Amino acid sequence: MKLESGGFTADVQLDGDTAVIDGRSVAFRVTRQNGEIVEVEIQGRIFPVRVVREGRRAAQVWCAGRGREVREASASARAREAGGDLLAPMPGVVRRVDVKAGAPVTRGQVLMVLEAMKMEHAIRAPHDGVVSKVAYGEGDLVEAGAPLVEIT
Amino acid sequence: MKLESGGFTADVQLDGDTAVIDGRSVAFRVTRQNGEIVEVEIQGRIFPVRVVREGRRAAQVWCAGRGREVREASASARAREAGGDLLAPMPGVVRRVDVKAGAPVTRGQVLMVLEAMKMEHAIRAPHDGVVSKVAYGEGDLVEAGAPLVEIT
Amino acid sequence: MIPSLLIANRGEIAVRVARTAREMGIEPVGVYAESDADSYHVRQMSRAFSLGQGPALETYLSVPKLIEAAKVAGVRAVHPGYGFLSESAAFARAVKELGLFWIGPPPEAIEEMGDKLAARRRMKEAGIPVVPGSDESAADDEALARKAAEIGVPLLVKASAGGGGKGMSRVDRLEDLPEALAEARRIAQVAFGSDRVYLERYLDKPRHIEFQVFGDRFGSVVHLFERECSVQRRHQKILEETPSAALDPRLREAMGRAAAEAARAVGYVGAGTVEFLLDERRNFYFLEMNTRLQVEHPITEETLGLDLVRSQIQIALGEALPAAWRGGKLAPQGHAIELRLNAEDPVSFLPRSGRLRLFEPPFGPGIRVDAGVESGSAVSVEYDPLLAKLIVLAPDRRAAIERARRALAEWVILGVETNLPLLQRVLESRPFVSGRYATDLVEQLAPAAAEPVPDAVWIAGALALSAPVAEGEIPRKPEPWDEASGWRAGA
Amino acid sequence: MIPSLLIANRGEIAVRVARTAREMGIEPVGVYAESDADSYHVRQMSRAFSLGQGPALETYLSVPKLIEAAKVAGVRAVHPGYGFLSESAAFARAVKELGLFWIGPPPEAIEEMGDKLAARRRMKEAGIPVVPGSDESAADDEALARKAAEIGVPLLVKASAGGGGKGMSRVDRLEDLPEALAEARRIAQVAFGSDRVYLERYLDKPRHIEFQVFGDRFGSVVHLFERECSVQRRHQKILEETPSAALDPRLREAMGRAAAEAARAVGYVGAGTVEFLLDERRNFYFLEMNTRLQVEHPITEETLGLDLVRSQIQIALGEALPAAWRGGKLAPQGHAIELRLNAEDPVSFLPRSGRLRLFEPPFGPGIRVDAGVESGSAVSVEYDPLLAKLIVLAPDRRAAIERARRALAEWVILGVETNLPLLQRVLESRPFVSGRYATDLVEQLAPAAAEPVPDAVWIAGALALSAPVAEGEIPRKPEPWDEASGWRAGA
Repeated sequence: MKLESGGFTADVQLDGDTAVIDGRSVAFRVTRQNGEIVEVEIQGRIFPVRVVREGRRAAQVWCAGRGREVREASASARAREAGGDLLAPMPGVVRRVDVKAGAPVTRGQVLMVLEAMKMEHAIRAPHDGVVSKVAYGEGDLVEAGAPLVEIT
Repeated sequence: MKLESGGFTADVQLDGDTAVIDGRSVAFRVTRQNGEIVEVEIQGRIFPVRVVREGRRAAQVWCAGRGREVREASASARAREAGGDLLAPMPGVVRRVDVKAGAPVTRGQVLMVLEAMKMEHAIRAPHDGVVSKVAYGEGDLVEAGAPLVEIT
Repeated sequence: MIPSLLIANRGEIAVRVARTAREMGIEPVGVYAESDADSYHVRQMSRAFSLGQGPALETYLSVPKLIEAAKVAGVRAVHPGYGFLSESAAFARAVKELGLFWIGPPPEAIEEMGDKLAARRRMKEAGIPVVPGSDESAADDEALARKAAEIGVPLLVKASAGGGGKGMSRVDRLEDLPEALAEARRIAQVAFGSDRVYLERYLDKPRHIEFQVFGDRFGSVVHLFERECSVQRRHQKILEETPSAALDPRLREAMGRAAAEAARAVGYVGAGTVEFLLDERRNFYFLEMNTRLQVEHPITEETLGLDLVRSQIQIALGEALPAAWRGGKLAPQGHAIELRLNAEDPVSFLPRSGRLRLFEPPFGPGIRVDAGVESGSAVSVEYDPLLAKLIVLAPDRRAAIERARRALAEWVILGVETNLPLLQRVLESRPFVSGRYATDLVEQLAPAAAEPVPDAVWIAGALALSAPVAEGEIPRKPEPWDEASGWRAGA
Repeated sequence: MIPSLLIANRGEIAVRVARTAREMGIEPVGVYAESDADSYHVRQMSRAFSLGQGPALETYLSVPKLIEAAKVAGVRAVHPGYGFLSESAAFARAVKELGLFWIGPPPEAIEEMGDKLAARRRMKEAGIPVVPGSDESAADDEALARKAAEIGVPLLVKASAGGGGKGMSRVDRLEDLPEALAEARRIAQVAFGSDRVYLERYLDKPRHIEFQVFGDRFGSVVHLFERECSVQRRHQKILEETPSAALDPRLREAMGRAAAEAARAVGYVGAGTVEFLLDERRNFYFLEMNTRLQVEHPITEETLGLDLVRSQIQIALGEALPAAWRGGKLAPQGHAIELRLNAEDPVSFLPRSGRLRLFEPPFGPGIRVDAGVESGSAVSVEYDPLLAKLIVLAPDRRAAIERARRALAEWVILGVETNLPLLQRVLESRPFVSGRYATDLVEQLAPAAAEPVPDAVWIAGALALSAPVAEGEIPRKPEPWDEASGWRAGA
């Protein structure tokens, strides 16, 4: 199974009691309490954790003051991940669209402006390229994480 | 269904949206949040509550700084309730048994001494009567709530 | 004492005011927008009234609806919290006209300080230094452009009716002024109902230091020492501390005196805050006065051992300032820091929404948490992103920083992204630890250090879910996963 | 600073010490009996070592096992908490012989004060008043009986090696003495390993007032003001407050001086507590000295803005007392109350066990919670019933009481019965509110007032479970149960 979270993706297999991650065996112990995972021990270091399930294919994991979602990587998820800055960073309304499909763009150029709660946020090109798709028009409502523009 | 808790027992029936308690209709609203009961409103007064299930026939209910177990009254439970002071008040070891079946006892007389964690607790007769049963002997382990002595 | 109090707000401040009300034997009565009906603050009230459907403008910002709620509830007083209508003279007047106690300053003082341009003039007249900038004579874009040339860049465009950094923007080149003015006017119109703006010289790396003030009906005005508010992101505070490392006793006294003077100049009654900028040469300038309780009021409460909401209510009901305050007997004890936990991306500061799956705040010595949410709460982008405030108190600044770090590390939050990692980075940063920092601290922060948690921890946590333990079964022992070699996933 | 510290304890105090250790950058290392492997305190440590199976005597009270854990863990210091081995000179010596820092007083001071009979003699010699009673010359039952006749009844039998009320009993008739002696000796032998007992005159309605003291290696000893500990059930404290309403500045100074003198007499270093009884004519008597951190130390921390565990560690490592302490500059601010939440029947005081289904402590201004449990924790009768301590701080005594009431009302505890209703009754009682109360307060409490919650609430809460909402479905509206008539079930 391929897992992904924030900065990394890893191939993970459970082989009996051993976890093989990206082809390497990993030594860790998991301590449960009342059926809930409360500690992970790796190389003798103990990390208190909290875990809650998020749907069927993901979990939210807390450790040392931060939370992360760890999910099964699907092809579509990986594709969206690659889109990077072009996902809607927040739910909001499209205030302005500055580019059309086929337009060449340079890194940093404003492609679209989103507004939510009186805050505006410019969607900028993460790299040079050509716009292959503009998914929303002015006045459209978008959900957080929705792909807005595709650049190839 | 007969419910009991602490000081009271009540006959409760759900008739559609109306609860009939001891033959009287009761006006209350229940507010839920994330599927959990969080408020009960009675006669315009709002009581914040928390409820957790305790097995299949009981619930623990918190309100205004105290918790109570509310359970379906069964015949045996009612019988135990009637036993009053003669239930073990804590898990422990029987240190001493002072009476035998058939012995007449007077209110306040010590029947048995329990010990737990260096604390001793005398089990006393709640009323005058005759001992009909002594359920444990010296050195026996008892659970909290176990009937120790019966007096008729 | 009054029997009940309407709290015309939501979130952590509504809960905080309700707590003090309960302690005083006053029934806290709440309000809520329908989309907020399930919110934590609603359940902290004895009763709560719906303000109907709609955005804030039609609910928490609707004077008629709140007045109606106050009437129906039969309360004797209204506390506005901060934000929303807390600095609305119209709301204050409507409450007073209903014969209720308004837990806030006189409407006239709100108006005088609410118009930032008028306030600047008033302060100048009272002999209090203000940041050089435009005055009421420069109203249209043309006049402002002339004034801008005179002030020089960089400069700030600010909403005259605004506050809290909303609608403020920096202009680095004079040719950008027209666009900045247009943008500021648009935001100001939406947020404050007025498009008047003004200009101020942009001070390089100022410190943002404010003084808590309190006045009573008998003409007494005192200050309750300072709060250092220079840790900001996008002109909004995320961490405050007291005392400020930038002040010595002499400067503290001079600024405190100016703060009390500013409040006195407008006949101030109740709790207010006078904000100053302090430049690198230790000149201070009046910035604005907030005529309400401040988000960061708890750090003052902690070092002085006070309950400012209790004092607000007492003074609104006609009591005099306590003799100890007037006698200059107050002495702050220890060091307090407040950290604002926002539902937002810790890097881009964009608001985040979702449902808090777990929300377990820290506990123990020197820890206070004022939260507006709990496990299970829904967080929307409709309102301010502030979820909760952590306030730490310790014997000295260093211990307070260490305590804050410990507390943040304990805080379990799952389900909604927060700025907690940013707060951690601030607490670890050299400028903050040294005490020598200014409002540019957050921009200057070094990028996050290498993740201290091996990726394998995250994977292990998630994996373990795929082998769930049967309900009721409680394994007492760690489960060894038998190979014992180290591993760190590539990023 | 030392890199790591073994915390030879469990429950709330282990967690509390771990928090300060973390703040100081010291790794907290824990221990646990196997039956405690799932306990909350274990997870608050960086690492934790098993002390094996068995009762406290074979685990938390086993010097060899704890010394072994300290060796294996490679710690540089040991903090004993309170209870268990905190007043064991043998343990202190073993720790020191290992070359580790002992976060406690010198073993000699522990011994001198641990033997209550010797301590009484020592205090008499130092000119500090002690409660009239038997001395070391009366050892056997016969000599004690003669002495008892001399002292008169009522009198108290106490364990010479004891403390905290364990093994103490009151004798009202001289003919009951033999049985009381036998019982006290038996309990003392089990609890303290010595059956030596002594007699003390029973003071009628005394107040129990203690002073926090601190000494350093350089011979300085100071007191950190008093704690009023008269609210007791079965000779064990359940609520403490500071300042005490019974002291005026003059009496406070006299008792504080005596407390520091008592500590000085035994060459005290570190944190200790000198307990006094105060009779109705305001005479005070040395009762005993606890040579460790006290359960109720947080109220001193709150009013003085200190971290006593941090100070303990600093002093054990060789630092001097802070100059401000020695200069008499400390001034308590506000009023603090601690309430002990015990897993016990609120009327019979018998211990309760079970699993905490919900445990959600209160939050907000002036609230500190030091807990040793969380939701899901198992509570056994094997150990002390203390689950958590609530500490409130407010500007004055009245506000502190109101704050404590508010906090108790917020506290959600389900699954294990606690003394919370008893604490509520204390806070509502007239003697407590007036400040004029003594150690008989709890016995004299009026029976609980009529239940403020209608029985229908409990039934409604439980009934609603029988119509569960489908998972994920979140009804936004109250569900009306259509008849609208009042109802109150007969009790």
